[in-house]
Amino acid sequence: MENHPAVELRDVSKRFGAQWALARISYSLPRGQSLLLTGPNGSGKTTLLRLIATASSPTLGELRVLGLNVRDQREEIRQQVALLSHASFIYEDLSALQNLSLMSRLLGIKDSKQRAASLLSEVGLAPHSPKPIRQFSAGMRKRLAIARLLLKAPAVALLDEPFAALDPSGMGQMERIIRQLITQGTTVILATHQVEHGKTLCNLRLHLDSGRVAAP
Amino acid sequence: MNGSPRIGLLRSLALVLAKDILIEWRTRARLNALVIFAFGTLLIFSFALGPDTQLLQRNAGGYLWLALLFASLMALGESFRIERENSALDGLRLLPVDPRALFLGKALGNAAVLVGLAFVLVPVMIGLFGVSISLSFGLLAVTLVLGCLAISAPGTLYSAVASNARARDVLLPLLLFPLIIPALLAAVKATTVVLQGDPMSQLRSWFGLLAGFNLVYWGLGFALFPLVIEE
Amino acid sequence: MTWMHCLGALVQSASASQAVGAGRIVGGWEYVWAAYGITWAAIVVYTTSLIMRLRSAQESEDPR
Amino acid sequence: MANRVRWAFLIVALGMLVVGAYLALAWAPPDREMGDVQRIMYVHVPQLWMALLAMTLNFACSVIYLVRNSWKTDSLAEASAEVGVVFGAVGIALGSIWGRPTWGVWWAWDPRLTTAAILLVAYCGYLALRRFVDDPERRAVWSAVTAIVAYVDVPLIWYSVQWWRSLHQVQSSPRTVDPQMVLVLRWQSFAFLSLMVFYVWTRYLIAMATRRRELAMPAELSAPAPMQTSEVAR
Repeated sequence: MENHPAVELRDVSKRFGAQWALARISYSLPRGQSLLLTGPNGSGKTTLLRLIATASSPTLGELRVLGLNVRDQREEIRQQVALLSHASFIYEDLSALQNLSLMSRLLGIKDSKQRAASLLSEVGLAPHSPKPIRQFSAGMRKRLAIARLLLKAPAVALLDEPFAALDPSGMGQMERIIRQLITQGTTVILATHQVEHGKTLCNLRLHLDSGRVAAP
Repeated sequence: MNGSPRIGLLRSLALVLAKDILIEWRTRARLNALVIFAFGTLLIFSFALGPDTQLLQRNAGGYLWLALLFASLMALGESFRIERENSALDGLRLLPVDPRALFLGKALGNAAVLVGLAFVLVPVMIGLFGVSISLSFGLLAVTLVLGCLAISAPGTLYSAVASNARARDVLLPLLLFPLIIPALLAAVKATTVVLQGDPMSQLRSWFGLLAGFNLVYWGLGFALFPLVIEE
Repeated sequence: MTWMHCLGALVQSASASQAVGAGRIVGGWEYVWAAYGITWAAIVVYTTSLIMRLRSAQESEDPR
Repeated sequence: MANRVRWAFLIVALGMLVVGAYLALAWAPPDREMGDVQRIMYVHVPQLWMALLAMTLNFACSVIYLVRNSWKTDSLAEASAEVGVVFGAVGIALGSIWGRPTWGVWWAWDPRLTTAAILLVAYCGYLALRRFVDDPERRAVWSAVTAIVAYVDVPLIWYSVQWWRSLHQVQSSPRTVDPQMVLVLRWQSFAFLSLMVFYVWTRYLIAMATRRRELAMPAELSAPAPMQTSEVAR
């Protein structure tokens, strides 16, 4: 199993109604690599990340993550893949700490509360941990979302616009976290509009335009 | 890669349920509004049907369940609005949490809210309509619990469907009302029998119908909910 | 209306005297005509609507 | 060829219904208790049967869709639900017309008619759901789930309404002991069955045309023609 590529796409297409968000994408990403995913708005970056995270399934084509098929091995993939998306996946009415400890309990992590608290201080949210999310700013939500991703310690980390809404110190922190993930051997796919910034982090690049692989 | 150990269905069910109850507790104002809404519905029945105390007394069970049914629409809609905000339910699904545990947790959470509401409404009903319990309070409690469970299982399944569709506020009652009729009928009849005595010993068959309804729809929800929430 | 009643009564008495034939409910043909009228109207309306919908669905496809 | 068979069903149905009207209105004897009013039965009962048959077809298609996704079963489910609603609505209206001279009221909460009316509302909800979901894949799954959940309710509704009415039960249908009556009823049933085949078939073609429009493939993608998409391509 260790020999399988992290992500393998063969003619993957995704349709929303009459619109084709992705059209016959073929690509293979080896393990431990970091991929920069670029392209204009609506080019299919988010759709591609959601497919790899098994949040939705491809209309056509074959998609394997860590050698597992997204059609019938979703649960196994989900245990090893984490997605940082536009939607933060957090409950507005719970506090940051409650959100994180719920996730860590559901993941079956021992000492769930300590783990959640230490992650919160790692992303600089420790002083805000008892506050309900409703009072959080967009940047604070993004920090909580990355803490949620780190909690899972995934083999493949999918980051959709991780730098959006962050202040300069938050950007620096996010960059540190991404570098740390890469040096730990995590496969990272980073979708961003800040191409120059992304190039300094990732060693591979894939450019999408209207749902197809294109030259940047 | 340190693959996260999976936790069992029952444990994830308990965690999802505990999460829902915690959210309900932290947003008590919403819960209070629900109670006041149901209370207002009971009051409106008294005004709409005039001060004919005998009529009100005879139909008290029906009014109680209609108030609960209307309140359940709001509770169900609210319960999935919370999950839709920030796509939190998607987050749990991708964690991964067993979708069947998600169904059982959410449905039990909704049932708990309804049972709580029912127990608050009973004294109001007794006071407002001048009824008394002629069989035991225990039997009334069984009726309330069975009836609320019967609303919540199909309600949770349909709410998950309707919450993603257009016109979701119209769609949920349109789907739920015809479906719920057997359970509503049985719950109303059982409540009336408990309040007014059971000369023909019908209670057993109405309980049987409620139990059967619950069995069918908790089973169907358990089996079909994963299909509903996966994309 | 009144003569219908008379007729009904007449038929009833006639049948009563013969002790066979028409039963308790006498007449009511207006309900029968209404029922058959609704049935045929529904068939005509729904058939036409289906044919027109199919035609417009196929027309909107063909230019492609 | 298939198209000609489809039209043949309509022509056979209409021909049988014309003959059936003569049989029902003139040839068959009046009922011993209900007199001529009983003649409504020959259009009322077969249409309710067809409604139930259409809903059963809808249930079967929904189950098959969930087991093995296919646009054909989804379209057939859509077609049969609409046809079931049409037959059901007419059947219930006729039942109400029949009830007026028989019971003296338009609506007597007869268990069969009540069950049919509840089902009619349920399937209207099903059709509304189909209308309110734009994504064809999700619409297919959700409506299949809804159809299964609604159909399983049929026996529960039936028993609950019967128990509910058990205190003053009314006889809802005449005894059709006369062989002439049985023959006419059977004739009419086959006439409406033929009509239903035409309805469902035509409605199915409309549904498939709609699916094709919703799922239009860009030209360069249609080459590999994988299963799901090739099915709707003509």
